[in-house]
Amino acid sequence: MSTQSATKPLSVENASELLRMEGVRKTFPGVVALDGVDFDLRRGEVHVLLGENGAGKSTLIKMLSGAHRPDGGRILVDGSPVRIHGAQDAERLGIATIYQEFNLVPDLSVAENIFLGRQPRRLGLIDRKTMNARAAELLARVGVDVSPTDRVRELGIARLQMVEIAKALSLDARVLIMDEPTAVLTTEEVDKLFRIVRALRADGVGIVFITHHLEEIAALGDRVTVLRDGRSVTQVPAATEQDELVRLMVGRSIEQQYPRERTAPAAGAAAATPLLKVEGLTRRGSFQDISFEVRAGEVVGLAGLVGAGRTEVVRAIFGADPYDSGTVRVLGKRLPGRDVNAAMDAGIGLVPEDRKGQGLVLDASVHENLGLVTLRRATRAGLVDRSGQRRAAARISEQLAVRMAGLDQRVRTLSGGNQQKVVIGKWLLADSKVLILDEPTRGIDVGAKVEIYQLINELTASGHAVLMISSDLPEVLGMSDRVLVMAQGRIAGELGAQEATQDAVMALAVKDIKGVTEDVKELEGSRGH
Amino acid sequence: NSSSGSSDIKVGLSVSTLNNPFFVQMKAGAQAEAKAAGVDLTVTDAQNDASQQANQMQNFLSQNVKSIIINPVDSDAASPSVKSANKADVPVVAADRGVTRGDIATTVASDNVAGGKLAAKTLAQQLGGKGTILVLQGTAGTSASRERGQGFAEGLKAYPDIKVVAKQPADFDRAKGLDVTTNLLQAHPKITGIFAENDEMALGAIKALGSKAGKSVKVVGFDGTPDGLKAVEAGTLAATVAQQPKELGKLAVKNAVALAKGKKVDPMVKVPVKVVTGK
Amino acid sequence: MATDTLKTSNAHQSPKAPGGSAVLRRVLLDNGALSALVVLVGVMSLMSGDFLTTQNLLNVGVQAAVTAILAFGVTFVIVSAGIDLSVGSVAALSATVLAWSATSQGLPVWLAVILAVGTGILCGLVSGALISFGKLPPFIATLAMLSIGRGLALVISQGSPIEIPESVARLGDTLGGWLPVPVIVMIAMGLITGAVLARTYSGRAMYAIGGNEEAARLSGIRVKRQKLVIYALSGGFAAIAGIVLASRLASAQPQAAVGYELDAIAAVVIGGASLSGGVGKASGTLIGALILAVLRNGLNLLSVSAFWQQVVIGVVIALAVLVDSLRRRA
Amino acid sequence: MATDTLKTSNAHQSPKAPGGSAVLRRVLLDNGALSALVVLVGVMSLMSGDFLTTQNLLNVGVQAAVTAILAFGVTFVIVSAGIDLSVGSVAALSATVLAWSATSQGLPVWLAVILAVGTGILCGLVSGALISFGKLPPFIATLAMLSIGRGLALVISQGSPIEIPESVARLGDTLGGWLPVPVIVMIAMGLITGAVLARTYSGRAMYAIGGNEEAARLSGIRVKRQKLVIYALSGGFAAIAGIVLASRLASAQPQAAVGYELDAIAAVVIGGASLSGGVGKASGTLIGALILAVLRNGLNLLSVSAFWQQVVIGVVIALAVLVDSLRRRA
Ligand SMILES: Nc1ncnc2c1ncn2[C@@H]1O[C@H](COP(=O)(O)OP(=O)(O)OP(=O)(O)O)[C@@H](O)[C@H]1O
Ligand SMILES: Nc1ncnc2c1ncn2[C@@H]1O[C@H](COP(=O)(O)OP(=O)(O)OP(=O)(O)O)[C@@H](O)[C@H]1O
Ligand SMILES: [Mg+2]
Ligand SMILES: [Mg+2]
Repeated sequence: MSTQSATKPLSVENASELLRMEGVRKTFPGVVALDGVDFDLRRGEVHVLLGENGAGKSTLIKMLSGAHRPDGGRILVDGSPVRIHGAQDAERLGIATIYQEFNLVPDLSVAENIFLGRQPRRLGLIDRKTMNARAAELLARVGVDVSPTDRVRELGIARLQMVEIAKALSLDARVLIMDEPTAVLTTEEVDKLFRIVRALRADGVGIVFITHHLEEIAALGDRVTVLRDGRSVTQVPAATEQDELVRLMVGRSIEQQYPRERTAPAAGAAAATPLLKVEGLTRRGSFQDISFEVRAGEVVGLAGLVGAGRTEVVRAIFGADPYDSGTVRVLGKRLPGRDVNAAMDAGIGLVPEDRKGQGLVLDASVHENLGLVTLRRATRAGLVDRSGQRRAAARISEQLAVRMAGLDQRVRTLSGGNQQKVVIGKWLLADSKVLILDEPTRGIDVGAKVEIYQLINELTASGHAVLMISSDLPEVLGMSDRVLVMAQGRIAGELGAQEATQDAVMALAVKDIKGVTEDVKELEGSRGH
Repeated sequence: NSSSGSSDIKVGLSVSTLNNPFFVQMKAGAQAEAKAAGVDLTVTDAQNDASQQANQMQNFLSQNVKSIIINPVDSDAASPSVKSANKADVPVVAADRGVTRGDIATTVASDNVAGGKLAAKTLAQQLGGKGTILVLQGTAGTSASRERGQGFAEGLKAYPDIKVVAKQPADFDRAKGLDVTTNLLQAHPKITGIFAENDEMALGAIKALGSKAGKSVKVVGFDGTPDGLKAVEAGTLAATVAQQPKELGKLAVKNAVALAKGKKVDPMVKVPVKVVTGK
Repeated sequence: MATDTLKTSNAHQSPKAPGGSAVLRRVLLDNGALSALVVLVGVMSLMSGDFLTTQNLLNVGVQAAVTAILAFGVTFVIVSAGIDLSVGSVAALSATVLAWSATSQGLPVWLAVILAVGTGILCGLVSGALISFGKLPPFIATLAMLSIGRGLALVISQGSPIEIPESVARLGDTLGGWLPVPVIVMIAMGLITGAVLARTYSGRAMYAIGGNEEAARLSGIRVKRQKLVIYALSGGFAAIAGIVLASRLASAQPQAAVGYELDAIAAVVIGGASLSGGVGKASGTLIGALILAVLRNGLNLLSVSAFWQQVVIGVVIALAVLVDSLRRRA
Repeated sequence: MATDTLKTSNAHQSPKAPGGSAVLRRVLLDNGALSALVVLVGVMSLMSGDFLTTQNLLNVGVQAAVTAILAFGVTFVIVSAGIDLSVGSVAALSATVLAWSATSQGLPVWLAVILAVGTGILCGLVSGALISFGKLPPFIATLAMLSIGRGLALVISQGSPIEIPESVARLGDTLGGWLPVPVIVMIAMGLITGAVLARTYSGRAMYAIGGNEEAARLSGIRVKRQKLVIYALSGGFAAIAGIVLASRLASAQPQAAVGYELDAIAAVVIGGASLSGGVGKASGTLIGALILAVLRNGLNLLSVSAFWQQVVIGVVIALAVLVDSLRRRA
């Protein structure tokens, strides 16, 4: 049982209490993830869980969803103790969960994923018509433009998140748990999501909300419980100052959230050599006529709405996907298309947006993952310098403050934010001339973000360049020297650091570029399959 | 077309398996005879699978062969195929093994059960009527293993002083014959004889015995394959019950061609087995 | 998780081309292996005059039947990202149980058939239990069952074939003098497989488990229970295949169907399923089984020498799937 | 990737207890299948007095050798999430090439050996090319190679065993009158496998490819090229296994090693590797092969009846892996 009486006075005995956790403990081999946590949720409130990466937020909510069983402590629903031993138990109790990591089946349709395990049936057989119709309603409600019959495999990461939200809504739950639902969403989707959440709150649903975007807390939340190192340190109202929240969470205050040190002054910028030069890059149905350059010492931001095609452009540049026409040059040398190794040899690196699918070998250790990109460099006469790799891994994980039991921990068992740090870490070790970051700080806590920004500063200071995609607009604005805005597969405009404001970027992002309508039609047509 | 050359006579031969040098030789004999007679012989390998053999028989009928030689994987299982050949008026010759039901024009065979008995007798003579022996069985459930084993057991009844101390399967395979014998020698180091249900296993056993083979331990095999005969000559294999696979194949084709030409043949053609011993 | 954006790009590549031939093209594209089968049939017809006759095509159907029925059962397993190596042995065991109980023990035929199918299902349940509760890898659990099933068939039959009752043997015959019963059984089992996969809760659960087992569990699917269902289905199908096989041979052979598991799995994979789970269809499996049967039949008709036959079979299997994989990229 | 961290977590469970038994416990925990082997050896020693003799244990070693060498090669493939069904055939083909070129064609022995190993590597390269460039599923590509390899072995040998040169046959003998050469070869190949997996670029790439192929590709590993290396290694190991097998028999058999692929895969999986890739060790594979060999040897010593033998083998395989899986949970 917990000795943290500090939280006790706040948890008023309340008739509207939906759920209560008392002294919940959970240990994993080598880690105490939760060490006597208290938490409660009332009807019609948004209760925010706040904490650093690895503080235990996801572990806590997994006790409620039936994904993990607590080692100690109690869970009460409507005042009576319950056991939640699996997804069925949670469903029966009216608890729906959106996990931090997607839980979708790639080769099934969107509708089927939404109703997975609960498909409407007629005469014992799946009733696809009803299922698709109900899925279409839900998708319209969350406001995402995917068809119920689309295969999930073909969706980008933001759409996956929206499908997860639709899936959770389909349960009509009394308790809705959302673990970092906004990490991959752009401002527009976040607004849609907030509207939905507020409506649910008005209907009396209790919502547990996890986020690393502090500005969302005041906008949406009612109460905040702060976790640190597996303990609930305090509970405060959502209106608490951001600086205070940071201090509670990290244990120190953070001076400057976006510490960009612009290395190349505006005058010198033009003179600096273009490290990366992209001209007329086109892939039919995806992106058209993409041209831009990135110069040494620069951070170039790539902004746009979900589906604008940013990910696809950078994957094409990196050689991960093919393109139809156009050229990519690094230091004047043209790269062959569809050849990752050529791109890497020329000095390009890519931190992909989908860490689980494309970034990590989940069942390998932290050490192995960190050494993956530099594996070839660490090889002499066919043999890998394992101890050298280990030293490098230890150094970078310390720099990024990866919270782990040790370098041999499996990456799968790291917290989401710490997994993301590993993906970034392996590319930081590679020392690329042009590092492309696709949603690099997704799920990373404020403290660690600053560390990553510092590392970006170090890179550019030493003459390297960074191309950064982020759906977190303040981050793009705060860190970029220039911002390129994409809309509907084209570059809609470029903004200098001074002119780049939220409004300016958004204006470009939603701009309907003339002549694009046909491409859009084509895109829509192809989606029919 | 009876007058002109018989080159347009098609004969089908379905061999139970070419996994075994015995049947490879039978096939060779058949092909030699077919060449001599100028007929078109199609050989298929059923890979010891009765249903694949049924498929191949069906396919022969689609090809309009004039007669079929079947070397059954299994005597019972071949019956339905033979019946359908009867329905299509295509005469069938059974080679090496009989077919339980259906009209077989002639069976060309050397008797496995009789061979087994002969093997028992031979081994007993080599051992002077007493001793302890091992039996290496073929693949469990195959007719060759069943019949040879049965014949051997029956034959051994006449020699009460010979005791079988272990009976283990080695799947007609030389490597398994070697391993199984090696293992059995640990438990029964004093044995004086081994009967292997084919020469391949016998050759494996000889390897396992090393210098003891042919001296303190007498090995009797079955089939009379070229390697087996060589071992007999070298004195490591005491004896093998030699069938004459080439002769068997030859006679089968001879009869099949006769049947294709509408001639009458004997319903039973025996290919003699003979015991080949060193001395 | 998934998202594998690799494949996204493919799906988007041929946005146009409607028209008349588009339907055929669509069918060919939709069912990968079909084009390979069409090519194979075309080549065989050109090379052998005996191939494209009604009788021979019916023969091909009969010859495909046992593999196809086994493969249908294996489709469930593979869709759910498992593997079943035991189907050949279970088929032999079930047929042996049928023949033994009806012929040696004198049970009524209907009871013997139920017993045989029950044996198959039981074997599947045991494999399934080892996999879900014992956490054995499917490869090991079903490899063990392969060995156990074969052994039990030998024990029961004492190593000798057993005759099967006349009424069951008629299953190997034709209806109305031309339509082979095995082909009817194969089609019926195919339809059942298609319906189970596409329309039932268990069928959809198979895709979910195969695609992302963790997601299936967190969505409330009782994964362990479904795995029991999956392997029981596979065992039941194997039993039916065993009965069809025995009926064709008029006897149950303890050594029947040795190695058929590889053929069955090959049929499923040739038909477009992936061994990593989540994809697969009954129609694809049927086509896969037909490809194998056409190949063996054609090689017999062409009188390819027995030694070369295996080489040719290997080459054609590789080519067939290559055609499919290249076509998919084109 | 490597380090089998599943086990790491276990290793953390007893952070204290540094005493003497802790080391043994650590070793047992670290290498799952080892406990199963220890139990099996214990039971066999109790049941048969002939089991625990030096000579018999050496026999077990010899009998494990061919499977183990094949399985080492297959370990590379399975770690990278592939499968190789062709190893038995490739072993037979390589041995046949050796015997044919040395005996029938009169080539010098060293050249014949190089030719044989080259044949194995070539077979592996063909499978690998079909998989990386043809995008065939490994199951299909290597199934095709299984058939092709066996067919070519039959074609070359005309279906009959061929004697091998005396100098090669000596490989099947003992050194110093007691140490069997096959055991030495097995240990050498095991050490090579361990070193390749743990220390080389290709080895680490295998774990990465098996764990997440897309992530490996995007991290700059040349996945296609590495797959060629992987299957070539498997083919080369199969060739060596084939030579050892032939040397023991003093002749190359075209039908040797039929079905050994399942034994080899079973050894790898019993040894703790996962067919979904990313995990596996040379030591585990060795133990897996030893478990199978001990089992067969013991059954012979105990004179279990032929019919029951397969049942017992199946049950023991399931139990062995069950012990491991239960122990891991405990
Ligand atoms: N299955 C597991 N095995 C071992 N350790 C685990 C496991 N799951 C979580 N952990 C550990 O528990 C701790 C808490 O993780 P959790 O996922 O709850 O963090 P979090 O607060 O959600 O962090 P983030 O903000 O990064 O998502 C971490 O140190 C993590 O490594
Ligand atoms: N409406 C749609 N329905 C289905 N798939 C779509 C749709 N729009 C885009 N896609 C596909 O989704 C994939 C990626 O979409 P995503 O949202 O990641 O686009 P992005 O602009 O590249 O990403 P982001 O801008 O969020 O970084 C692409 O393959 C794209 O073709
Ligand atoms: Mg988390
Ligand atoms: Mg994106």
